[in-house]
Amino acid sequence: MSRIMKKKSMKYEIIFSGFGGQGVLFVGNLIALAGMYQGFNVSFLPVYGPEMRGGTCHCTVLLSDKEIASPLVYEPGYLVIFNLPSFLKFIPRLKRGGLALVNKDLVKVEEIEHYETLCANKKILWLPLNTWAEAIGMPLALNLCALGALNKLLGLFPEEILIKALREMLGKEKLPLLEANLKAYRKGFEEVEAYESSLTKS
Amino acid sequence: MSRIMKKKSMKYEIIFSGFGGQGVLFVGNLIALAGMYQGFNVSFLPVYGPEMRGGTCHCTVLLSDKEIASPLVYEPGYLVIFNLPSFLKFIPRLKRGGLALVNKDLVKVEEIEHYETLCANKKILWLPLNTWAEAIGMPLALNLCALGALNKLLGLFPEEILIKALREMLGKEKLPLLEANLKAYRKGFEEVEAYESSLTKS
Amino acid sequence: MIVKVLEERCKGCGLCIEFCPKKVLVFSERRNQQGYKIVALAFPEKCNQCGICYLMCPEVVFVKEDSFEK
Amino acid sequence: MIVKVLEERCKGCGLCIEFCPKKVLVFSERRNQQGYKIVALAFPEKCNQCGICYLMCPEVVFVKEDSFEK
Amino acid sequence: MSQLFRFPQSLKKTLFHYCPGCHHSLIHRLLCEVIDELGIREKTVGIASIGCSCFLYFYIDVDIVEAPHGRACSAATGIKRARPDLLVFTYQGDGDFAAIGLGDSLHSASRGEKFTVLMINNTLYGMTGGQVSPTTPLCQKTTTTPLGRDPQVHGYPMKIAEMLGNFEGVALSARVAVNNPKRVLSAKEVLKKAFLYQREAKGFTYVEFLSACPVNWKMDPLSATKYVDKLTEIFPLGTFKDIG
Amino acid sequence: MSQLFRFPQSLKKTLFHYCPGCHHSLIHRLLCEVIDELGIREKTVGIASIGCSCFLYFYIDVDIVEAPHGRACSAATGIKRARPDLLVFTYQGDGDFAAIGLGDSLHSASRGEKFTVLMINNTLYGMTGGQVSPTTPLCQKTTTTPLGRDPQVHGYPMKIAEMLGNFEGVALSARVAVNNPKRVLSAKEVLKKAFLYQREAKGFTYVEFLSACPVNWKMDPLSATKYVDKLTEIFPLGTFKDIG
Amino acid sequence: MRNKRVLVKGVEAVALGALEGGCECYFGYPITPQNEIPEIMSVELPPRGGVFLQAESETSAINMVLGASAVGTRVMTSSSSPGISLMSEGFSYLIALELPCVIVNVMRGGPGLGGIEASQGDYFQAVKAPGHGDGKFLVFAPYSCQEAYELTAKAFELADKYRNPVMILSDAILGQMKEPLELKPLKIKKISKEGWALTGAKNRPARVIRSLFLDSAELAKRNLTLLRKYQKMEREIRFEKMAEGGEKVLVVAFGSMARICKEAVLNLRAKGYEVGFFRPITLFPYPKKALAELVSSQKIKKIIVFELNCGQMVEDVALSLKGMGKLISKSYPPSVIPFPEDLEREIKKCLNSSDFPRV
Amino acid sequence: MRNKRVLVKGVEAVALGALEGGCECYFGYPITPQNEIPEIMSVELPPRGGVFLQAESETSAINMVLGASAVGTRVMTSSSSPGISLMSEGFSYLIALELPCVIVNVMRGGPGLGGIEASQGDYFQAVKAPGHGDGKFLVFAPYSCQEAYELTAKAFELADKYRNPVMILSDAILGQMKEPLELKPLKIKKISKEGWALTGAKNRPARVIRSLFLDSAELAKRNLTLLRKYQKMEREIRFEKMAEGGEKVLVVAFGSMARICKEAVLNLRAKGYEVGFFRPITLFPYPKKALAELVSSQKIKKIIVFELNCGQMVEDVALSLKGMGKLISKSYPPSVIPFPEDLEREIKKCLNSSDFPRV
Ligand SMILES: Cc1ncc(C[n+]2csc(CCOP(=O)(O)OP(=O)(O)O)c2C)c(N)n1
Ligand SMILES: Cc1ncc(C[n+]2csc(CCOP(=O)(O)OP(=O)(O)O)c2C)c(N)n1
Ligand code: SF4
Ligand code: SF4
Ligand code: SF4
Ligand code: SF4
Ligand code: SF4
Ligand code: SF4
Ligand SMILES: [Mg+2]
Ligand SMILES: [Mg+2]
Repeated sequence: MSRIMKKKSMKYEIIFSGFGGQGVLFVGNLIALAGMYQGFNVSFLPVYGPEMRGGTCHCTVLLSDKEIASPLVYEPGYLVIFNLPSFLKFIPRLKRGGLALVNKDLVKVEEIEHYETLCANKKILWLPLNTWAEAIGMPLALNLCALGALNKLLGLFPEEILIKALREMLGKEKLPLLEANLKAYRKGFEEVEAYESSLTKS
Repeated sequence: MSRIMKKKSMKYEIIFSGFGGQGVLFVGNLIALAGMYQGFNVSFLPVYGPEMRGGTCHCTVLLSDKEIASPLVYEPGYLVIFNLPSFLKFIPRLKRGGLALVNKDLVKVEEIEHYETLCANKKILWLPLNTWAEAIGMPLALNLCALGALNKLLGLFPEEILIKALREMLGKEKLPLLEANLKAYRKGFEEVEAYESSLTKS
Repeated sequence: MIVKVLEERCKGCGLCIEFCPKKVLVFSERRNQQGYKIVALAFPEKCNQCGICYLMCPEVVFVKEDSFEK
Repeated sequence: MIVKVLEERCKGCGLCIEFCPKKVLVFSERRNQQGYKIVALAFPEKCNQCGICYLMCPEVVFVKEDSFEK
Repeated sequence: MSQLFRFPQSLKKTLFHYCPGCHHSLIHRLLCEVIDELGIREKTVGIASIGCSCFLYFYIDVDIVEAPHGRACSAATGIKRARPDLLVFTYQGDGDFAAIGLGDSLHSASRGEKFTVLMINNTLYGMTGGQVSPTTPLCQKTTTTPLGRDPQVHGYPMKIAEMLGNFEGVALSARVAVNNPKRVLSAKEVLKKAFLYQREAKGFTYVEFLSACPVNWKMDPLSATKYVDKLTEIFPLGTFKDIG
Repeated sequence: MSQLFRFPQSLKKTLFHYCPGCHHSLIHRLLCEVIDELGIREKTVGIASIGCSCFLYFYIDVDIVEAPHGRACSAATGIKRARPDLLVFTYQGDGDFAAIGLGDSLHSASRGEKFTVLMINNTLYGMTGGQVSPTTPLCQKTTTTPLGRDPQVHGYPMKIAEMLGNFEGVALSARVAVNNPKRVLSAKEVLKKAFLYQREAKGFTYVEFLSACPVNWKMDPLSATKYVDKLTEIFPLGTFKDIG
Repeated sequence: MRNKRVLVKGVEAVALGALEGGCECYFGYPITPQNEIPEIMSVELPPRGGVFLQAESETSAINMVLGASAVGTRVMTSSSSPGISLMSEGFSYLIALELPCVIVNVMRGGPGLGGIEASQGDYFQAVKAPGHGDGKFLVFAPYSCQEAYELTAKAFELADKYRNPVMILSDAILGQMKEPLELKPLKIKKISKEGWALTGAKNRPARVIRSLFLDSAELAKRNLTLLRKYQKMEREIRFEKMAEGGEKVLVVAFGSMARICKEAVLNLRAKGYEVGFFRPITLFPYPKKALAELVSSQKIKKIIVFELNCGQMVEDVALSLKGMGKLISKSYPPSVIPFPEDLEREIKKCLNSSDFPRV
Repeated sequence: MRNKRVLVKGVEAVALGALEGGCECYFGYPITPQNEIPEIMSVELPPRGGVFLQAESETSAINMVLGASAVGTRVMTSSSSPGISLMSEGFSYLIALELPCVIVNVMRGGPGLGGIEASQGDYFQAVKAPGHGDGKFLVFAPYSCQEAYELTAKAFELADKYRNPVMILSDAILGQMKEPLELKPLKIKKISKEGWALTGAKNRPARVIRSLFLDSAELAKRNLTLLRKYQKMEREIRFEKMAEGGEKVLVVAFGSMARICKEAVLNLRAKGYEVGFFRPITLFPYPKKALAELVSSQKIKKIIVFELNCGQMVEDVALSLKGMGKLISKSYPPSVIPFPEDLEREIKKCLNSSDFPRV
């Protein structure tokens, strides 16, 4: 037993959640694919809401250097939250000390009851995802912005790997969208970079 | 245990067997119905041959003054045999000391291999059923002739009961056939009566 | 008629008798193993080989010998 | 127009706009809770109450108030 | 036209789950208008089938039972035989009625069962993601005909309304569309007639709606609605039987 | 006419189990004559269906597989798709093809599957003891229509050959009878054509035989054969589609 | 006054029982060996104002049943093995929709088309998986015409009581044999369906009968409700036993096979052998407790299960006994039916002479 | 050279496995959650000279399979619960006719239409009664994309080997989740069908493939042959176990549920709890012996069975154990799926602290 516990394993459990149209499943799939290229064991589990069309949806992505047994996890270490219902549903499930990236354009602290208790012992990073996405002229690419931010924070894989995964995901037909997606990714990445260095500076 | 064995129960196990067109199932059903009217517990189990049309068929009729469990019996006490295949199939299954009424018009002793061993300890009564039936101008009613003979031998029920059962079986549509059937029944009955009294005389 | 009558196949339906244009065929008194009355050629000399009996017989009773023995 | 626009029902399909013979309707910049752009009467005065918007709207957005409140 | 701008009484206020520009909900409204106008809400039983419209009961305010995929006509037969006094309709997709359900559907028609079928023909399986259906036009690409429907492989589109026109038990067989205001109005008249015939126990009544499925046709709502005009070239509108 | 008095090569010598005067066996013989004349015995696969003819394989000397009741056309589709070089036929009763099998049958026709159907229409379920079938004439008594077929209860007889005539995928649809010598000969010609069309991959080929069932019609063989004439008034003989 | 006694086939007894149970509608498709049921229904129902309709297939028949049940009528269908398989999607829906009906399966010997002689090869299908997705129904296995009549009638009441289909599982022996039936009037309860049946939304909100629940919590709740209902059905458990003390061997069988076994057991008992007999009449829910209690209280050492299949019910017996006693499975692959004499021999073989001296 | 790794859904892995296994024909009817299988097949098969055909129903699909199998091609179909029920007559025929094929069931939560989330509610149907009349087939329950790929490919070989259908039983979790799949070439044997397939009676007597046997002795013989074949299939039994000694509690689960359980078990073991794990990979034949041996050899005291249904596989576990150990059934009625954390809690609850001190 002691042997097993000594070696700190590297395992990222991430839930992405938002509206149907916010690219939740795309970004989850993308990070899993990039994770695989990076050499992780990965799993990606999409869950569609009860509505056939529209509605909320979420997905669970696991990246680990060990075999992954369950693709489901109740208490993820990371959350990427795109809208309010997702915030309310998943923040309670975030691990103690876990980190949530939250879309501050659609989730307003004022609208959340018992915010303090809800988020006690949890790190919340508020990101204006819609604003970023609109700033680069890609209002739908907030998912990639979030991914940029997340990868800056976790350092999961280098950009080449992401590009490889993105290419694969877009396929021939949608390849022209590569640059735009990349731009969004970089936007998120750089914003967090700037934020972090601002922290270091201050 | 001894109590049970003391009271001799009345139980008749009869198998009728012949070609499809020989009225095997009709006569089996009829005797079961008459038996019921007479107050017996009865069961009637038809078995159609593997052929859909034509072919041989047989049925098992049980009449008993006790509850009948199995409607199937391997070793019947009585057989009514209308043709050769039936003879070969069922004689081996006849109980030791059991009685078989055999249609001598279609079953010829010469055609039977090992006749002696086959019929050892079994009573065979040879009846010219086709001849009797033709004699009364009802070539198809050999089944009723056989029933008359059988009832004369076993004394299962009086003629009124048979008439009641026959009426029921024929239904409204075929009621006109009642007299003819009865005639055949009586023919069999009387032939055996005559035969028995001839025995007594000699 | 030069054909064989495969008596064991006959089921006594009477279609051949009905359709034979020359009224060659009748039921005999004999029965086959299946128990059916067998058809017979009452007037073979009248037969014109038209083949109608073959055409109408549901049991393929009327055949050239060599075709059955194949 | 004397009818109520049940904005929450609108899915922004644009059929009403297309078929309105008087070109009364346009998309507004507002979005409803479902996230769809809501239709608005840009020129209510031009409306002739023909009912075509009601007929073509798959979401029953255009209705008389009393009929919905029933 | 009294119905204009009236939210039908027998339509529930729930928001529809259908995609933007889908004709299913428009047809729901027509059905409710007809039920209201005939005043039959309280003696009507509907059968919801399996397809995009499986949640029919969330919208139409009459007694409704769900039937397994393709079996709506048999369930309706059971209902109508048991309770001939009720007015009974089925609401079925082209896949439900004409693929898995073809046997049930045609036998009901042939027996002249006295209920009304609303068949929503969007030429593919909406609910399961756009696979080929018996009514998919030749050459149309679907998720299971990636190169387009080839008659040598997937057969020919079935013309159900025409086929039913030849059945003795059928009292009314018609194909309508709802892709312009005039057609909406006449579709409603045909549907009303179907219920009237049912009330008079005239026979099987069948109304086929050509219906837009923007999502699986991969079109915007407007183009999809326009495209229905194109479909009428393959599936002509009209009444193929009307025993009057 | 070379076939006259020739016991067909592809007919086994086993005695038929059919009732006296049943047309099933006559049609078996015709089928074998056609197989012999076309010389296709060695590349033919037959599908036996469930009905009085379920023992087809005891008589016809070609490779045969049994299909569940009503599914012969689907099984044939599987065979023909997998091995288009084989000649494939189904042999089905009216109950098998048109009652439980209607969906399978019509979809195969609509897809234009390239096999041949022999449909033996004796207007009822022979094997199970004479129940009503989709092709039972009005007023005919059967074991489940004790008062005769009433169209208000049991619906109208289906005219399958006519119906198939309207299907695009169908190359040949015809109804024949074998109740007199001329008809026997022309039935054979039609059946031969069906196999020829199949060989040329022209489409679905369907030959419906009006067939006597003396036992369940409660007639002697001769009357039953004559009664087929009467049936032709309801089910006219002829070719309803022939793409030539 | 004495009730009328008639000599009928098992399948006729089923039809008569259905009429006694208040059956109003029948939908079915012919299949041997149960064609007498539709044939009788086609004669008897219309004059009583009921409905008889021969469907074009088993799939349509079961869905006609679904429709008629949804509007509150007492309805039944009957078929045999292949037809029952075709109905299994429908069964699952009926269970999910909580719609009562009576289903008769007069089994034939499978798999495939098989043969038309007696078989018990559909035991598992009936009790473990009548359809997909965890659905269950009450299954009765009558073993005499009288029981077939009474259980079929009762089945209509219980179907309504539980709002669930009930199956009568029979076979060709019971189906085709004739024996006397006392046509006694049974007190079958009418159960009001006003609370749920679809009759037009008059003076009440419209009703919905559905099985689609895309919300997983809702579906799970529903499945729990159904599960509890199946558990409640344990109240209906019926069985017959013959073991008053001292038996060391217990014969277990159901349906026709139980008749043949009973004959053998009675014969052996008459000869002094200590052989008991247990016959489950409900196959689902299975009389597990009763069987276990019997075996443990009587200290029975060997349990022999006879079936006309490749070994199915023996699993429920094993699950009941949980290791108690020595379990022996005697299965007769369809359709060779053993005679009572054969069974006597088999039972005797199992009697280890030292354990079971002949008295 | 390293094999290609791709990130795929379970259902895609099944389709890729089928292609690797030599699948030549696919017939099926759409149903969620497995539509990716026909969609992939419609793209992949025709260019390889194979056949893809969307049938008009599940009943026709399974009978197209029957036809294609009879002429000797490797053929498959896929569906989900209600569609599988509709195929059950066809399954019974395929078994009776001894025709090989591969059937995929990506279960949804029933009964009826139910929901599209993960469920294991069709366990009984798959292993006890895929159709009427005693028929059985090999059932594999993969729990990862890799296993789905490999078992599906292998299924084609085993189907041909036993001339019997083989089922891949999966669910929406495995079906819809993506994980890396190593596309390794598998050595799937081609098995000659020249001895029985229908290819035209050239230079040999005509062949008949049939299931109707009206002679009861003939039918019984045939059923015995089939029974022996099922027994032979025990050679194919596969399972995974994790219990090297000292475990006092054994967790048993299959398919997706086994993944969730494994996570819980690994976590508990890491924390020092003595918990073992057993996962049947073949559900029929069930690894009864292996399970019993494990329990008896390790002196395991408690066995917990986790399932996403109302309690089905627990019966096979009970039948394996015959009373050994304390059996605990933890069933989750579809479709609320527990998290590994929930299971950890459940397992701990079962650990009686005195028996199982935390080390
Ligand atoms: C027995 C069965 N097979 C398949 C399905 C899956 N299924 C659900 S809806 C559907 C087809 C829907 O198409 P259609 O009837 O045309 O309705 P639409 O969604 O296009 O309105 C299918 C195949 C099912 N639910 N049940
Ligand atoms: C699924 C199923 N349902 C019912 C049956 C019983 N059955 C056997 S043949 C048959 C109908 C036969 O009628 P038809 O197809 O017209 O053939 P015929 O006997 O008249 O030649 C039926 C209902 C069956 N074998 N399988
Ligand atoms: S060949 Fe013609 S004439 Fe001669 S017996 Fe036959 S039918 Fe009569
Ligand atoms: S047609 Fe054939 S079967 Fe009929 S009587 Fe003539 S020879 Fe015999
Ligand atoms: S009523 Fe007519 S004119 Fe007015 S908005 Fe609607 S469509 Fe336009
Ligand atoms: S037609 Fe209806 S849903 Fe569409 S844009 Fe207009 S109001 Fe909105
Ligand atoms: S998928 Fe098509 S049919 Fe279904 S709701 Fe969307 S648009 Fe309508
Ligand atoms: S029952 Fe009818 S169809 Fe069947 S063999 Fe007899 S006559 Fe022919
Ligand atoms: Mg559709
Ligand atoms: Mg017929």
